[in-house]
Amino acid sequence: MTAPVAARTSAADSRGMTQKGETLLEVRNLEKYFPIRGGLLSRVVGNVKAVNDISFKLARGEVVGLVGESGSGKTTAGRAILRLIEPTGGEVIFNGTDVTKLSKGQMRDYRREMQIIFQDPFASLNPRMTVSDIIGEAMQIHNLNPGKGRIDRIAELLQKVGLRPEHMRRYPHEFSGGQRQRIGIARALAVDPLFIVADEPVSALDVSIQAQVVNLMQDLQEELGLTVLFIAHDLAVVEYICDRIIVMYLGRIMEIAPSHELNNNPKHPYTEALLSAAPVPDPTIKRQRIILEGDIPSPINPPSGCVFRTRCRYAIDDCAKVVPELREVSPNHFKACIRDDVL
Amino acid sequence: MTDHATNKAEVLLAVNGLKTYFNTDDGVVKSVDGVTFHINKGETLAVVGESGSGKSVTSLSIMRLIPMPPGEIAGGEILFSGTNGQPRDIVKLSEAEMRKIRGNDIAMIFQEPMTSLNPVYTVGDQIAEAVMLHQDKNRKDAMGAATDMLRFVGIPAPEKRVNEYPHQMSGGMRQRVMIAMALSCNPALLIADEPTTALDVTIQAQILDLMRKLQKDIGMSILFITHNLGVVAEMADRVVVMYGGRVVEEGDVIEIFKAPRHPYTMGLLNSIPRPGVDAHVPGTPRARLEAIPGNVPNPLNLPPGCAFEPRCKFAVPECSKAVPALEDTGGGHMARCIRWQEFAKADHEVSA
Amino acid sequence: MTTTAPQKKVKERSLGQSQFSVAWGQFRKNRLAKTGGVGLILIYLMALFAPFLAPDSLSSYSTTDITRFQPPTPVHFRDPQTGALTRPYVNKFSQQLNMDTFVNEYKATDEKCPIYFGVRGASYKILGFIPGNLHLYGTGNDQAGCNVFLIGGEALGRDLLTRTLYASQISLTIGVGAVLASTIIGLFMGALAAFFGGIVDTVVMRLVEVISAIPYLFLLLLLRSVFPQNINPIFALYVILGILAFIGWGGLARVTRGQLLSVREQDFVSAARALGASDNRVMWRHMLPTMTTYIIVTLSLSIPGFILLESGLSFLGIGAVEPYVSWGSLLAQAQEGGLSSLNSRPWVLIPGFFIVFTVGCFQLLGDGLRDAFDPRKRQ
Amino acid sequence: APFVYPAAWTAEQNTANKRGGEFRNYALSDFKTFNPFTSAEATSIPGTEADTSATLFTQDPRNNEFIPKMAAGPAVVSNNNKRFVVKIRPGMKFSDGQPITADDWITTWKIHTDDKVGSNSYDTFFINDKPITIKKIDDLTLQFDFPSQSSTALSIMSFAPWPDHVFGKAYKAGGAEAVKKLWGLGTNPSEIVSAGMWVLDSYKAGERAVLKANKYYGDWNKDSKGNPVPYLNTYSFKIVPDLNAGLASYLAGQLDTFAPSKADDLAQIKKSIDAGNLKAFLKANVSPNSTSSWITFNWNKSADPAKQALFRDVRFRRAMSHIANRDAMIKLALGGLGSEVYFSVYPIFKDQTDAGIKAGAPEYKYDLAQASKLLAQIGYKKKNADGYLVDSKGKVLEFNLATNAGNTVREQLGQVFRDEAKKVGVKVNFTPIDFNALVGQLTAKGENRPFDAILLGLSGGTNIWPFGVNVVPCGTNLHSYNNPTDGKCLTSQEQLMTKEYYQGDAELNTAKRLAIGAQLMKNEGELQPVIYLVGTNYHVTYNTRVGGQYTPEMMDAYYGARDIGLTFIK
Amino acid sequence: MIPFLVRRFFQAIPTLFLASVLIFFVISLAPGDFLTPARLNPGISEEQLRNLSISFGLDKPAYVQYFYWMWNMLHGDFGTSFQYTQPVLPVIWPRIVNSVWLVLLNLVFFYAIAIPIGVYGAVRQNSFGDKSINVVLYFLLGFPSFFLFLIVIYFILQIRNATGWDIPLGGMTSNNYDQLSSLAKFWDVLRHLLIPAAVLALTDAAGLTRVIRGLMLEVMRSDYIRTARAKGVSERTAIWKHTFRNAILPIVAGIGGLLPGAISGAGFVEVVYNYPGITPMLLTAINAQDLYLIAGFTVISTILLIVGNALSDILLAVVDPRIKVG
Ligand SMILES: Nc1ncnc2c1ncn2[C@@H]1O[C@H](COP(=O)(O)OP(=O)(O)OP(=O)(O)O)[C@@H](O)[C@H]1O
Ligand SMILES: Nc1ncnc2c1ncn2[C@@H]1O[C@H](COP(=O)(O)OP(=O)(O)OP(=O)(O)O)[C@@H](O)[C@H]1O
Ligand SMILES: [Mg+2]
Ligand SMILES: [Mg+2]
Repeated sequence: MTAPVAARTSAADSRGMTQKGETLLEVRNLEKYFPIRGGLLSRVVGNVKAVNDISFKLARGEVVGLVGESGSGKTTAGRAILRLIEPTGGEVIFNGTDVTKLSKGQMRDYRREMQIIFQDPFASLNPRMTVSDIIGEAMQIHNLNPGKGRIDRIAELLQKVGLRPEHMRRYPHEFSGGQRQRIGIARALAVDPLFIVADEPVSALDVSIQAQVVNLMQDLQEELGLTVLFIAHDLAVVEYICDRIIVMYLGRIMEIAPSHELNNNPKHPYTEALLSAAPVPDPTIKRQRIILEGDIPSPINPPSGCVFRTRCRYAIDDCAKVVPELREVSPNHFKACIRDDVL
Repeated sequence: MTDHATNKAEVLLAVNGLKTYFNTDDGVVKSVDGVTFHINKGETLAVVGESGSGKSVTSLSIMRLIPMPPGEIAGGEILFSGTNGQPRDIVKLSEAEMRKIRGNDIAMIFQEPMTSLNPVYTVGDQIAEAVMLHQDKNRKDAMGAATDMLRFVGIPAPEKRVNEYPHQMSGGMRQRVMIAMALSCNPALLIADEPTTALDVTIQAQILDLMRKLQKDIGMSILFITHNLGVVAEMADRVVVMYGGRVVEEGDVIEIFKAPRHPYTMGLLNSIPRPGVDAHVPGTPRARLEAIPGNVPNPLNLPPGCAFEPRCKFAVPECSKAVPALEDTGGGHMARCIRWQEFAKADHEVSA
Repeated sequence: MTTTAPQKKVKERSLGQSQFSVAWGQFRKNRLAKTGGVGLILIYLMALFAPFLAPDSLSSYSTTDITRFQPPTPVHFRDPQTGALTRPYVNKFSQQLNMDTFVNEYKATDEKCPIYFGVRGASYKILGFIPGNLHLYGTGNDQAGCNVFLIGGEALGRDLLTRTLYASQISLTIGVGAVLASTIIGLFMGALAAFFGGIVDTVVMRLVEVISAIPYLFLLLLLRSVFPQNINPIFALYVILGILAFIGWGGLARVTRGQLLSVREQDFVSAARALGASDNRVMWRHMLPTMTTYIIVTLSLSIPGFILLESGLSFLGIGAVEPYVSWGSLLAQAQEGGLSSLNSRPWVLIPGFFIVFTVGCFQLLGDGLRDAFDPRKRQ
Repeated sequence: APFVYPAAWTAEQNTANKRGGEFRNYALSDFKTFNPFTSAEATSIPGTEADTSATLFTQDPRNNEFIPKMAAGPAVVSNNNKRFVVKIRPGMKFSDGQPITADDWITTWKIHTDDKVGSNSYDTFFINDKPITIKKIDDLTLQFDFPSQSSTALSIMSFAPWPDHVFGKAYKAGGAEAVKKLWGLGTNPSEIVSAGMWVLDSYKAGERAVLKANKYYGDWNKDSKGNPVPYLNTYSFKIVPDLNAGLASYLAGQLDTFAPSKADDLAQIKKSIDAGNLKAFLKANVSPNSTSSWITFNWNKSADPAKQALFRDVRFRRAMSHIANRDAMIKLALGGLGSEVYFSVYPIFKDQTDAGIKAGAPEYKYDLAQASKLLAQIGYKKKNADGYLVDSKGKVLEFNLATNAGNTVREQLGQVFRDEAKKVGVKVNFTPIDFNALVGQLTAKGENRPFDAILLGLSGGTNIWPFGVNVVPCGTNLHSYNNPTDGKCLTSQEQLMTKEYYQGDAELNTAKRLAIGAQLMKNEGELQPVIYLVGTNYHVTYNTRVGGQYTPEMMDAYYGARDIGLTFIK
Repeated sequence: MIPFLVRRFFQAIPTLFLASVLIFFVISLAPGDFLTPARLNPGISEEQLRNLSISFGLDKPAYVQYFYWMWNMLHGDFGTSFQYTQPVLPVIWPRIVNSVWLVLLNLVFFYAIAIPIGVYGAVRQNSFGDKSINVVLYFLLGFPSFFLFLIVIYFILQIRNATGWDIPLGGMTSNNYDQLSSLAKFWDVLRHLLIPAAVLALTDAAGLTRVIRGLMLEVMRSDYIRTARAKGVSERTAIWKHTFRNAILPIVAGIGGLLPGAISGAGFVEVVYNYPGITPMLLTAINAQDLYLIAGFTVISTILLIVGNALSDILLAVVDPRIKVG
């Protein structure tokens, strides 16, 4: 168990170090390969290149969206940043420290500051623990609010996420999906984190409930000044709550831009297609859409060069040659495409 | 309801007062409790609603695929005017007659393309099975038809694919196979129960595009069940909104989106950010979504009055007294709310 | 900020319902399972109080008044002359070997032996330390020929009911003991394999495979032959128990490993790790508890298997040995008589029905538990 | 001239000369070999083929006399009854058609007496460690030389000859090893040659062995009307795992005979017969069986002098005999049918036991009071809290008693003994153990042998001199109570018994031999070296579809119920 | 297919190796060695014992003995049975073949009973028929197989007595087996096998029936069955073509693993029914400490099981296209 003193110091340190707007988290060349074993001796016969050399920065207090099709590596990236899965390569610099280099014990202190909210509100809560156990566990691990104060703090957290303190003694299966997601949020908040990875927190929820959770997250983010990496499928939601958006495809970043900029002025053919594919809830608007051909290729053998070229309507021969680097094409707007002549 | 049957367009399917109940250990679940709507020939009717509001049960009732027990169709009628135009009540058909309708006159595709195909038979076999069942073809011809269908739904190299197993295909491809299977016998009605929910947006766009194209080619009607209002806006001619096992609003798609008359529909429309429009601009204060408070109702424990009353911000004491009637608000637009007139008035004031 | 709408209809509970209480509620609805559970409670109580319930001690018989295979003695409640209700009594029996049919014939005489309740008799110790000499019923005197053999006598003329009751102590504990032991081994090995992975995993899983590849009966016989036959009978029981456990842990280990590996990937475990929980804590607080349901169900479903197996071993002569008896060894003793057991003294098969009953109860209970814990089976 | 089976041997003549058919017997364990020299089972294939049907002499069940069978006539005796010259019946052939000559006996004898072969019959060719020698005079004449005079000489000479052209050849070429390799279970039955009535036809392990009549046997074996013997074509053995399975088969009509041992078996058979399901003959308690159970105490326990002294104390052993409730044992373990036994001579040899009892051989019958008295004399007067006798030092009177696990009857005998002993305060720790281990302990030699007491049984022995050759004399392997390294007797009675044993064995006169036996019994009874308990009775039952059994007065446990040669299917 | 078999073969080697080590060392742990019974035989001389001891390598440490044995086994020599003084393989092979027949027929019955009943139970879930069959099977499940067999034998006897039918009461062949034509031989063996195989299958069928019922119910709830019904297939097609084919997959996968249990289960019956299979001989061999015979039996059964597992894998690959055999 971590010494409480150490935990507090490190927390205090990092809190003091950055101001709003300064870089809190920097991801450099992050990679995660899942080996595929096969054959007689179960040797590694290939790799799923789930996250393939991605780099980006998050400023303190910023909400950044991470979108992309299923299998593009969003979850893997999020978890690798938190070292819930060990990255294969690259650095994750949090508050000036490369957390990928930390030992397990050291890492534990940093866990207080980096939290995660999961997509599936049913799988992410231990069905055998009461709500207070679930939320209290975080405090217990880091020895926060010991004694009577802990219960009060749990009650406070529950209220903060829109539940009632009486719910404390209940078990997760007694809650609806939206309520469970609130519990998950309360758990993440229990340790007073600076940074939260929200992995599709609303995808599994009913439409009418989604807005509740989105609002809640937005309120909390503002109130606590959290830095959030918001992973989602749904571009509309991401655009709505994020300051900036990172678009991923097949383990690589295609484009990074502020929300409105991305929406109004996508620079990458993939972003363009993604935007065009999203249906608009307005029957009066009839758009011409760009329909991508085929499916996302296998991450085991991604296409050479630009991974998107196989489905790109602007692809040229050169696209197969080099992996396009992520370039800043306008202030704060990056894209990984060699063609500047289109879009 | 007969007044709807008098519509100018030809009614293909009319569901009248359908009640489908499930007898569970904890009591009777009234999943569908007096649902009434109709589908005209060639049109796309979207059914939207909360999870558990009875959308799937309604569609399965039309197919008579409700597991019995525990389910039962406790009342109402489902009038289907098949190819001969003579309306028949599906609820009363024998199982053998029903089998002739299934897959032939009414076909269905489901939400989960990954699990909706039998993993141990090739996709060709599965399509050919439907063809052989309804079209008196031998296996070879049926396989030929299956290949044609695969080509028809835009699967590349259908000759090869026809002999592949579902696990060898991606989700989008499987959903195409499902569509191919459903369309293989030229059904008059295609029921699509959330056909794209499990798919990525880019694939969803492909599938929706395909369905629209095919509908144009074949001229069938589609009963389109979905959560996604964007999809509704894109696909539907008319919309039925369900809540707690009942239809709460029904009408032309534009009407529903522009002038909703039920607080649930309004809440639904306001609770989703619209792409492009609601994008966050840095420096500006963040907008808030208008959330519907509370939880999805427990089907075992519906309130006595309006099912939406506990979550409704317009609720008045009368709401909990009795179930409001589905009232015509004009132009085929119906709503099940005692205060719809107030909303209509407010609407006019705002737009005026 | 949004708030949840007050739920009017659902009664508020301040205390949550754990999975177990939900399962319990579910279980209570299952009539068959409840019957099984009650049956088991009764049969275990019977085993616990066997010395009190039994009119006699485990292996007492007389060499002067021989009662070998005496048929069950009917209990009378009415006076034969007056027809009035009397104190229950049995008749005194006389016996004679019929040299024509070679059957030892027992005949009821007119003499009556009244049955008393709560008689003092052979002393015993319940649970090994509560002494007593009170017996539920008996004739209270040692008059020759006055025996209450409710289900008859066995080969040495001992009361079969007494022996069946005592046998239940061993039959019921050896199955449970073996299952518990194999569960502990299985859990431990499975957790070991899942936790350390790599070479430990390979070795454990290979071992499981090897053990399951050898037919269990052969392995049992082989292992039993390692121990000399003339070991202390009670030690022999432990040996059997150990062997049963040894051959039985593989399945559980495999499942434990699989389950733990899959749980390891589950979100709530990730969540705990994200909170900085140590490996230990993750293992004990989050991963192992997921096994409880499975274990409860397997336990209740594999105990009957082990009871059957024990009876099989006793049948082959390597289970409980004199002076200890189990239902299996009682049956084996019955079987030694071959067809005679069935033809002329079918009551010696009664211990078999205790097996059938117990196994049946365990099956019902186990199925009930499985259904109760299975979320798909509930609403 | 052929050997003629006396007509009086059968109660029922085969007047219609029925021939052919099958007699269905059973065996309790799988056969292990077809080789007559390595075979060791009770029922063996070679034994069935020839051991009773192809011998120089055969015993007449009517009067126990030896009559010539393969011998052409009575042996010519000389040299003080130590030399026997026997003429072989001419014209006899093996089943492969080869003539049977003196060489076959010589070879057979040589192989049996080669200790590398490990034949079970090895011992029978020695008297008091001195060999019997056999010489070939000519092709049809044999000369037997005994080291000393023997009452059992004719019996010893009656062993079955095995073909010299098979075994002799192998023995000359490869010695003992070559002989042992011959005629394993894998051998094709057609290669197996027999001089006797039967020859192997087929064998299915675990199921049955089928023997067919040796076609040359009838040439020299005829019934009283001159018809060749055997009448049967086939003699089969169904292999059953235990007697219960055998009984079930018998009741189902699948076997022609069964050896019931318990009252239960008899009751089942009787019931079936009475119900008309089985047409069979049943006669119970035909005679006592030639077997008995006993308890032996180990006199060689140098490591535990107290126990050794106790076991060597004759009063203790007599007390033990008083404890043995033989009546209860018969009723409980044998189901009521059996005989009490007090001597090593089986009750079936009634002439001998009667003579012994007349001569004053004592029977220490069940009498707990007497047992207590004797134990008190030894010094066990007080009982402790548990009710066990203790000596002056407070040591409990206790000993271990072992028997072989799996034998229900013996386990029950032991239990009865233990429970009766408890009544007088003797603590008997009774444990059934593995048979092989038990025999190992019993036959161990030395000053400190590994057991206290063993409950076991013996069977076998001849009706000529019904004392065990390896039981009575000191130093033999079943002299189980006292077997020190040097094999010396410990008591004068043992010495006397050993002397009387050899004396009786050498005595050719029956009456005199009985008298010697009676003295031996008296000595043995007084010494009580072994506590004899009970013996089962012999019962006869067979399916009435077969005929040709002995007359009822001829049937007994020793001769059985029929001669298979005269058996026929009705 | 071929590479799959090769891989299976190589994967089986360590299992077989470990199993043989386990078997051998368990046997060597037993008190005494296989010459112990021989020492009690007065007919065997000291010298002979010594020769035997050397020729079987018994004077060497256990691991050396193991390698002797292993080495010989690789050459097809399983050692010499002491009881039979013959090479082990010819002694045990017929027994193994006999047991395999029994087990195979038992399995046929097992599935023939369990599959229809299980499917019926799922299709008519909770109907009276479903429940009553379940009760009967539950009841049978509680019976130790040997106990049930005693009762069955008793009833056969009664039937025989009552009707005079020649129902076999044990064993594997009739007395006149050798005289029969090959077809009659086949029938004769089958007649003997029928009852033990069927009764054994009955006692165990409850478990599988419930598994099949559960699997069927699960598959019947699955989306693709709904799809099939939506196509308008008949009830029969939906059940047998679509549901059953998928429901048996786990069972096919488990066939191989079932064999050890089946062989053991059959063992009890072999003993009661006096069937010349492995177990009765094994029991005697253990009493006689016939080391090589025991080891031979165990190793060969283990090999059989590994082969069985491989077969069931192949079978599974045949019925389940998702499994790649390559
Ligand atoms: N543990 C793992 N082992 C092997 N491959 C994995 C593993 N986890 C993820 N992958 C693969 O890595 C790729 C990226 O997966 P990831 O879950 O990060 O995608 P995602 O963008 O989060 O998708 P989704 O939108 O479906 O959640 C996928 O192809 C996936 O199959
Ligand atoms: N087999 C069944 N047994 C019991 N209740 C059922 C069964 N099938 C459906 N229900 C109940 O009927 C109600 C309506 O379910 P239905 O599947 O129609 O909802 P839905 O509108 O399709 O929801 P979703 O959007 O989640 O698909 C639910 O409350 C559900 O619990
Ligand atoms: Mg993801
Ligand atoms: Mg649905």
